[in-house]
Amino acid sequence: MILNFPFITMVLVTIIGLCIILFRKNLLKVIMGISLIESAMNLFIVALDFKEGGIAPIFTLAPLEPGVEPAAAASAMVLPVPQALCLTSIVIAVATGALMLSFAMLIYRKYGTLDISKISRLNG
Amino acid sequence: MTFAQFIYYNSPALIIAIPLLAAFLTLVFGRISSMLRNIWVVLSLVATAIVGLIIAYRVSIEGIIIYTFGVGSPGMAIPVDSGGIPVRILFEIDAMSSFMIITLSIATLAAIIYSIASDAKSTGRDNFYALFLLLTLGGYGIICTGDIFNFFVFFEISSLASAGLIAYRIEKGFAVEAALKYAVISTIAGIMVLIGVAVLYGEYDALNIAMLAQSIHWTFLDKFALVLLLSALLMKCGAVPMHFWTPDSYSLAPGSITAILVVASQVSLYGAFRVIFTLYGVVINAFTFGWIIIILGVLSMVVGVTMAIPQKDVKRLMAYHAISQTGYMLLGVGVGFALLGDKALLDSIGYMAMEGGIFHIINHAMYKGLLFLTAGAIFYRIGTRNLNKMGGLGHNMKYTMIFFVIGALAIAGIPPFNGFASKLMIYESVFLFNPFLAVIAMVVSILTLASFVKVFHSIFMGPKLPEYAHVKEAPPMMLIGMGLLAAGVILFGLFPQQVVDLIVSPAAHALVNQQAYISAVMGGA
Amino acid sequence: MRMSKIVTITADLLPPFILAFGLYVIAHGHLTPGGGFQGGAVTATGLLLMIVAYSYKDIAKAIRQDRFKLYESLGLIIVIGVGYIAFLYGATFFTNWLVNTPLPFGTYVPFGPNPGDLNTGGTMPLYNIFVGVEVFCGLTIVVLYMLSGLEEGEGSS
Amino acid sequence: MRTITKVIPVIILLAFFMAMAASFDFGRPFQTAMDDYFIEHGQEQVGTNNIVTTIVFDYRGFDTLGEASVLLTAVLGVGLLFRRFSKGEEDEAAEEEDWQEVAER
Repeated sequence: MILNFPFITMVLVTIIGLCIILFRKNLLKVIMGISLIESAMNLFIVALDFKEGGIAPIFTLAPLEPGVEPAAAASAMVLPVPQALCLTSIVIAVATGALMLSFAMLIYRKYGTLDISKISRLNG
Repeated sequence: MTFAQFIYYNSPALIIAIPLLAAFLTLVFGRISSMLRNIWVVLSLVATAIVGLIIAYRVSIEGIIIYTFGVGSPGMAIPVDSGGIPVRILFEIDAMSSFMIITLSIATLAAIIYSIASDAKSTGRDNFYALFLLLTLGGYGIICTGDIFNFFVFFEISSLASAGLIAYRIEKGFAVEAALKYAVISTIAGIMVLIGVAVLYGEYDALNIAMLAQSIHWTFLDKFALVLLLSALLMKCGAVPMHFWTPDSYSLAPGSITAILVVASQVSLYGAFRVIFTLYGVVINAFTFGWIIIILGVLSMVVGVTMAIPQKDVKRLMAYHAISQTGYMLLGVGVGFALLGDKALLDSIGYMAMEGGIFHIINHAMYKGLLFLTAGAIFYRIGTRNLNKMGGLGHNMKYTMIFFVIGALAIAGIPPFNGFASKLMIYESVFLFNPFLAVIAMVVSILTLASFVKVFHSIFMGPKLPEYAHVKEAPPMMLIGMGLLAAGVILFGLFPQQVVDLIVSPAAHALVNQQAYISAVMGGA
Repeated sequence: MRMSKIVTITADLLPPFILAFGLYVIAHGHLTPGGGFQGGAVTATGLLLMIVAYSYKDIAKAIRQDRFKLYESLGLIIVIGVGYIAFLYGATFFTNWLVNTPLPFGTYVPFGPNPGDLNTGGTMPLYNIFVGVEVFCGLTIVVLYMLSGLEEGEGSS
Repeated sequence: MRTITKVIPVIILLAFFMAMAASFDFGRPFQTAMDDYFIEHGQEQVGTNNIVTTIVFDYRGFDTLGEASVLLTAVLGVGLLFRRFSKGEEDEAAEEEDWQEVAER
């Protein structure tokens, strides 16, 4: 059970982020909750690709014996694809975060408050 | 090879490459002159629509098209030495995707022509048109892609672009609040899609939809990924459980953007169908799952109409009707999915129901887009969306009135218009499946007619109000945009059978035929 | 609202090193860990350190915001242009048309660990550099917009 | 009472996520066929040493093109929000009355 500790931390951070979104009233805290879940997501994706005792999939001065043949190198190295996916997911987290924070700035200027219950004048 | 052959064989790539390059160049041209930029945006969207039609033509001839990015020849999905694993990103366009491409192209063309006139006086139009192009790009990407992570990236592009566009009129602050709600919802939906994709990758080390569809076998992790993917996509398409963002963002976005938002949520509905039919397909217990979608559809129908009756804001009323019309599509395709199990019932009722649901997507995109454009034209002229303050506009806004009548009759399902054709197919097939559902569908359609008669009366009928005496007709470009959609509504209404045979029934059969989708990539495995 | 003396002094000294490191990460994207996005972000931090240290009014005069916007769209146009050139070679969109060719960045790399030769990687270094330019300009523009929103906010509300 | 109705779904979700986390095995990925292909062929086919960047920009380069346009979308969206308004637009917005405020008062 202890072995997949990263996945458990990912679950806990996601649930904490979800609780922030559901229970907090201040808008900035909700946006922080969302970015917390996004970083938990990045942890989850990268944790998917770890191999016991694996090295980074970079061949520049990689600690492999020079004559190594492909299959052995592949088994020594961790999986590269999740790291590429994680890069994309980080940039998306930055983009959504920037957009939502500027929405929050504008709402604070127009409504004077960041409290979610006061903001929702668009009812009916 | 000649230029035409080049366009023909690389059309799947061009349908993404042209709007993307156009979006980047719009920013550069915008610094030179706004006229040049407007022409450039309209030209690039017309070119994209033409490439879309080429793709639709190719699919009707060749069946499923595979286009792999980054290799010598487009068809080479699986590299020779990789032991049967599609390694690169590829586009897989079957009849259902080409159907959605046609829907998106029609709505985009009408909206861009409309928005050239409707946003003439507002500032920041470089960013506006670049975001418009990126939104259509996201739609095309979701429709054509054959790779789930690529699906997630285009999903994010379209949700970010539409969040930015909803907040276009920020003076009063309401649009920014609606955009914030939309952004929060779509970010959470994006995270759920990402978790689903990551779980599927963790399990099968494959990101290609066809490869995953082949190797998925109903373990706990697959159920977990299905629940997340499906709830995220249904959240984005305005179905009942998470529909509260739809009225806000549809009513406060500019007219042309609302028409595109309607299609963007149909595209995420397409994404949900792709996940159910192609990614999971036979693995799911079709009957119970079909019933879940049917219940969602019926709930969307009923809640949408009942919430629409008391509305005072024109666009908000139409937004609730959009939710109820989405319920029709879910009902139609849900019945089709519920009958996936037994062959006999599927051929008699299932295909008819699915064709009704799918045909309703394009009909809804056209007449709902038309209604939102007319509401935008009214807002453009008299500055308010409040039904109580309007009246007697029929006297001076004649064409807008005609277009509104066409749209209202189409949404209510009156014979000569396209709404009737698809609703009739849904009534017939759902009645054979379960009469009670068909009765609800008919009642909802009658309520829709009632509420639109009320709206028509309060906007256009009545005496000529003094404060609107000076109101002129909407500018010609807006009328052209509305005319394009109205022509589509009438055309599809007069020849429903030809349209169904040409694009709708191949789409329904392609959606059900998961094996063809897999063997197109994996090579008849 | 300029920051304290200590911050402004460090903001004067640090950026050259941050920019150098950022450009290194961009340029060696295909050999060492890093690449277009990470390098662009590091370089943007170098510039943003100066922006945050000094108040927006001083910076607004020094940095032309629309110039950054132009560079960002130019960077992206070149990225997609490199993708389009693959069509000229008769290949599909976004193919690596420079790899294993006598052209620059085209030398062949045999399998196995090696010290790393900058002249490899086909279209990879081109993408790295121009995506780095785009991320650098993009992040700077976002922060400049938010700072201008802050100034305007204090003024009007 | 209202918070209870919110806490229950969170607990159910927590149970689901825990079950998901338990079914993964950290350090031993289930299948590695696609990644082994990248590691073995990355150097000959693309000529780079850093396999992760190879995937980001060559094998899955189309994702990164989408990625750059996501960043551009965010920049354009923020630019749209903090744009300078022309005089005409502000007066037009001011006199465009909105029934929400009327309803609220």
